[in-house]
Amino acid sequence: MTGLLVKNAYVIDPLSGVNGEIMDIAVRDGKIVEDVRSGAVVIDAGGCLTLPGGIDSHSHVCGTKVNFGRYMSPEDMRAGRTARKGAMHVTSGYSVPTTFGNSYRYSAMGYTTVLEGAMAPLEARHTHEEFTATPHQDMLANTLFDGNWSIMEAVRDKDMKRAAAVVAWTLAAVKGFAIKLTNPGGTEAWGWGEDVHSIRDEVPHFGVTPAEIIETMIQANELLNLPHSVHIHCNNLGVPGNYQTTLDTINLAPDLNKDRQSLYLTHVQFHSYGGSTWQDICSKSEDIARAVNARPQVAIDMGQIMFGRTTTMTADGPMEWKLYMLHHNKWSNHDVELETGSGIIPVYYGRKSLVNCVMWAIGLELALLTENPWQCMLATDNPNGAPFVKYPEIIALLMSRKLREYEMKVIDPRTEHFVPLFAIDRELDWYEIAVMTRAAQAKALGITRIGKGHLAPGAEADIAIYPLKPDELDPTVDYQQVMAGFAKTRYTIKRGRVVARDGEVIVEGANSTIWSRSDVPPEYDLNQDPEFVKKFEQYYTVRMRNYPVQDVYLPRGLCIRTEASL
Amino acid sequence: MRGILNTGRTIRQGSYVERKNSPAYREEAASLHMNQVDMLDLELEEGSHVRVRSDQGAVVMVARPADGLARGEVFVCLGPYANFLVNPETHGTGMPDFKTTPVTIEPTTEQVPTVREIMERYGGVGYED
Amino acid sequence: MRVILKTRPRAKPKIPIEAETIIPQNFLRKNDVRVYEGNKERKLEDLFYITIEGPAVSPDQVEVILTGDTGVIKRVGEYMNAGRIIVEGDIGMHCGNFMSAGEIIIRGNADSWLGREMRGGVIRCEGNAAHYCAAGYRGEKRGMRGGTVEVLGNAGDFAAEYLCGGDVLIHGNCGDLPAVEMRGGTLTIGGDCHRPCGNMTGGTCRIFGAAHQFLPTFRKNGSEEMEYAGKQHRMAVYRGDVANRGKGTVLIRT
Amino acid sequence: MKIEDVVCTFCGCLCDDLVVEVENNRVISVENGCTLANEKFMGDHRLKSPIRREGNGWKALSYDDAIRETAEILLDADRPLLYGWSGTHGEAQSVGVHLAELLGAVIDNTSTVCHGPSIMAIQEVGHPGCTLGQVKNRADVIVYWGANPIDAHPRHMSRYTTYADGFFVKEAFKERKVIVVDVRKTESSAVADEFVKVERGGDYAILSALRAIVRGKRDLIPKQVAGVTREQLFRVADICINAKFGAIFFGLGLTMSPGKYKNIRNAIELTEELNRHTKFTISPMRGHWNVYGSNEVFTWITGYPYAVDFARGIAFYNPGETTSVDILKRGECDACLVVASDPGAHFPRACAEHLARIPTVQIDPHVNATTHLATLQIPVAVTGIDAEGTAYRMDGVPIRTRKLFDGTYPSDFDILGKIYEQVKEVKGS
Repeated sequence: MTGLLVKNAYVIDPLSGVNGEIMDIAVRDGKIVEDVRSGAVVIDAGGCLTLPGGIDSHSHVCGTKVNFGRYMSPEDMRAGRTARKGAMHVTSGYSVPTTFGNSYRYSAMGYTTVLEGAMAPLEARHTHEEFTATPHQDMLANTLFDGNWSIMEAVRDKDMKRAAAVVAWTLAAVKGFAIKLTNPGGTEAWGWGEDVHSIRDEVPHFGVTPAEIIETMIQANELLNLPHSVHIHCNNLGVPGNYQTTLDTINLAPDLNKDRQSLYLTHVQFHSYGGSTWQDICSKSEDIARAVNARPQVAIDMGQIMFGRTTTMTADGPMEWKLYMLHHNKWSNHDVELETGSGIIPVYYGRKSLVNCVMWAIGLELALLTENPWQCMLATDNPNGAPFVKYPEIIALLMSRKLREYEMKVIDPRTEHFVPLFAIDRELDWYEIAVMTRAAQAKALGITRIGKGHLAPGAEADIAIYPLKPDELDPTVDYQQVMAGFAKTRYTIKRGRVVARDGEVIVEGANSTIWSRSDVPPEYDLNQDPEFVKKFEQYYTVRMRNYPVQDVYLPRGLCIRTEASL
Repeated sequence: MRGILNTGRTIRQGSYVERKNSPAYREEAASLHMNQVDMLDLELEEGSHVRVRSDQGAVVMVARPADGLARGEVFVCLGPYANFLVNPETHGTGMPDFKTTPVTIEPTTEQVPTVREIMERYGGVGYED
Repeated sequence: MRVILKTRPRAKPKIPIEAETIIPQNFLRKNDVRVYEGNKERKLEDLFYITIEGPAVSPDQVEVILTGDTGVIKRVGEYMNAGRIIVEGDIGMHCGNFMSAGEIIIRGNADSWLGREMRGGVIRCEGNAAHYCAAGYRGEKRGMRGGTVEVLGNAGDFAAEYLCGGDVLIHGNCGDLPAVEMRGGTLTIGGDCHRPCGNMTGGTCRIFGAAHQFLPTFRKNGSEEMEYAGKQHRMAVYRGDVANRGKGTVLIRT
Repeated sequence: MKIEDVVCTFCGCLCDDLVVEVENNRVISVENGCTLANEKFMGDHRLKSPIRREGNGWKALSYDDAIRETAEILLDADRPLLYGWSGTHGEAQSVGVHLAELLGAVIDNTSTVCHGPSIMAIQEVGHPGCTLGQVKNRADVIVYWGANPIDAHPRHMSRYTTYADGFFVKEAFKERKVIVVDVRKTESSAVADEFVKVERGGDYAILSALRAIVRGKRDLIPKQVAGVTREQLFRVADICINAKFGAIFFGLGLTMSPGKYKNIRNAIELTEELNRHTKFTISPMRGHWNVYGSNEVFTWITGYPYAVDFARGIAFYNPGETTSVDILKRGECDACLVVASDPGAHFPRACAEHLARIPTVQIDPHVNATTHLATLQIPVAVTGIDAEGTAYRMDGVPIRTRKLFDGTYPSDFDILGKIYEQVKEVKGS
């Protein structure tokens, strides 16, 4: 392969300590190299903003519940329909686009790696099938353990090592990337139509609490030396007054890892509510941000909402039921035996809804009040807060107080009394945005080691060149250009190959699926554990031998292998 | 006699579904299950041939008594014999009225066509393997 | 301006023509109007003899007349917002979908989804309308939201499904489940129908013929006099559907 | 050779615990399977080679010729219909969808005459469901509505419901109540604790009445609704409300009866209403072993589970318009590719007649009714026997089917892939 040379790039590469240098980037065989021979294809970036490929550390794009969101929403498919064109397949959908739709739109925005936020192990094969059909991003799957019977039994028995063994077995079986806890304990309770309401509530029948599950899993995660930390969707999502649960959860996190956080809290906007009813709901972003600022061992993502219609989907079945009771639109629920649950409902976030305005403000506040951008990532919990195509608008809002003021004039005027946003002057700079959209994600996910999120020699040549000239633009004023620029790269380069130009994907994709495998000593191999095998055959409805995801589902699998400290 | 034709799966139909040209399949798919009193009325015995007619045409089947069917209700497992009679109207839903076809039933001495013969009547060319 | 579109003979006359481009505003300028015949994109003149008479400066001065074998032409008048379309014979599916203003007159029968999710304007069908007359889109919570649909003949099943606003008037009979999921607006049925107003949560449905298999989940709520077609009728009033929130009104001639 | 944990590719239960013995590229015994599974695995009635209709007879032809002719037929058409798909693996379905988008075809699967109405209902009100193990481990009330599992899904009751012991239900047969609702007595209704016999076409009214009862409007219910007494309706409602975990399974008795998807919608809304009191789920009894897979694959590629029309380049969906029965009835399509299904047997007469009028190519292992209507048939391997690939169980659980031996037939994926390549060559990239 002849090389590629990106010249005159305005590079921000936070992980390499580069902040706005005009430089050339050489690429060979899909990797960044020191230099390339003459004869390389040359791309003149012309001083445009050049960043490592974008990484979404929490998005719902592939798998059973996402596809069910599509399945149940022909009205959503009416928007965003495009015909087959060049290398691009037909696409449909706005809030839950088809897999190719997601992939092309992410690619147009310069995103090259996406983590699917919730994969039920029993249905992992489905997620992997859709990963293959999302061809322009390397994909990773958070694997759900929130209602896992074997985990809860290990927690009850205070057997942290057994919990680790269950995680190791499951991740290896389903080719998952990291531990996800969605409303831990709550999804099991939902099997009976119930929920848990604090981290100290007991899960029916199992005699454990969410706090115990969380603490055990954080420890187990580090015993397995997994790249990412435990990734948690806290209990009580969307409930007024839930910030206390979130603070309680943050307080559970020990500092166990020098390279990254020990607990990743996702879509924290949905978990930062004060008040006690929908009438007096208010922002508690300051309390949350204060806790995050004081604890380097946690990282969060925003879970920003944006006004308009979207579809909510989560493994948090009971939450979706509550939301359905408010919206009365349509409601899907899908409980997964021995493991987890899920729910889906369409929603509309309106500027006329005070509650929605408060939610909108909280997301922004979290990003603006978290001092260290490495601790707060930009995400909408796509599509729950908004479809990811809204990211450029969010970037603009974070960079421009002027744009925020403009918005604050058109939302419900009472909002000001319930949120601190109106008093926040901070405007993020290009560097901070680069951190919050790729570098922090790579670090938080633990994938810098495989060359993600940076542009140093040896890194994967995932590069986004935006039609933005930081030297000539004032993002605090020119927010329209910022939005337009982040919406469509001039070039998106994936593993050294130009995959998208000016918003159009020009080649067939060939992504990788990144998964984790922790090698455990034989005595912790559950394949050899009679009790585990027996329970499996008794209570699951698939045979244990038919459960693991075969290698054929990961045509370009990329395994991060670790040695467990058991 | 007038009746309403209901269709559905049966385990025998399912068993022979990959051998649609076999006598066993024909026996099951061309069985018209009826209320016994209706059969008496028409002077039918088990195995008697009947001509079943709907607004789509008429096909010969074999009468069989069935428990659990009220008078005027007849049942044929899903397949080419039942579908000979089903109207393709879907009411804008894509789904025909497979369960509620008005039919008339009369005794006949005519033969029950094979699946192949039905398809030939549709304009096809029979394949013999 | 008058635009007369007369169909040309086609080799495969049963293949539907997708003609959402046939709306008055598209003839204002000499646009390159294209339609689909099956999976082939065609120029309008390949499928129609086109005659244009007189000028127009705004779409409301444009009248489009369709004649010939028009029964398989779909989406005529979709998203129309001004002007008039007259169909001399039958029209295919989706005529007047999402239209917001203007007028469509159909001298013959209309196929299914006439005026689907209509926002405003007037549709008058002098023959029969097939299924889902003045109804909604799959999965969408709101069907027709405004305007008027009048059918002089009969309508098929699911007439005015998800009706939210505007007036639907079927002078003949309706099929099964008219006004199912109805939320607002008014539906008037001059003739008979089956199982009207299932799961209704709002709006008013008036039935001047027989309502067969009326559902058990409506509560009788007095009676009133009402005029229809120049005659006074005694109407039984029902509220329902109580299987749902039950805020709709059904009036059935006694 | 004995192979364990074999996946049965007959019905939507997708049982994966069969033990199959294979000798000389033939299955010689099946353990754990139902009658349907035994017939499927032991069956040995394959079409030997591709065949082509010539005048009033048939001639064998090579795979290469058959593939080329199929591509030509499809490329010549202005409104091709690609129908079937439920009897093959997901990988082949995926090629089929891409073929349809390339051709500007209509692609539809067998849901269209099965649970299509269930999908339409779900698109209106959603779907409170769960995996089958959730029912097995928890449910104390089971409702079969318009479904006859003993005939259509013979092991459904023993693996997942009536007779399946679970974690919270140790002795299922004693602890579970089973309600069957149907218009006729069936083998399944015979094992019910409560059989509700509904008048034909009365399901919608019954469901509305039950919803009203659950909402506390008992005073409004007349003495009888569609042939069911008020007392029985109250009793059924009470059983459901007092359940700890209830599960409704419904079949074609609801999807094919007058009102079609509105029946299902009403049943889903009843389920939702019951969730205000307790835990309740509802699930369609999907027929073909991988019909749900075809819905899944269609959905992630096109956004719609079935009946997708690419005529205008974009994907368009509208059951009643873009569904196979309607397209055939109206005589719209001018070529048809049938894959892994038998519309000749399972479509109304008028639709089958149109298939005989147009070039129809069938890709299927067996001689079936459609064979006689077709112009060309290409035999392929049977997924789950001599081909493998992904299937989705009726509850959405994906399972990889096994190849038990290397046969001589190409798979659906191979054949469709070659057709796709030839079409792509003509159409440009």
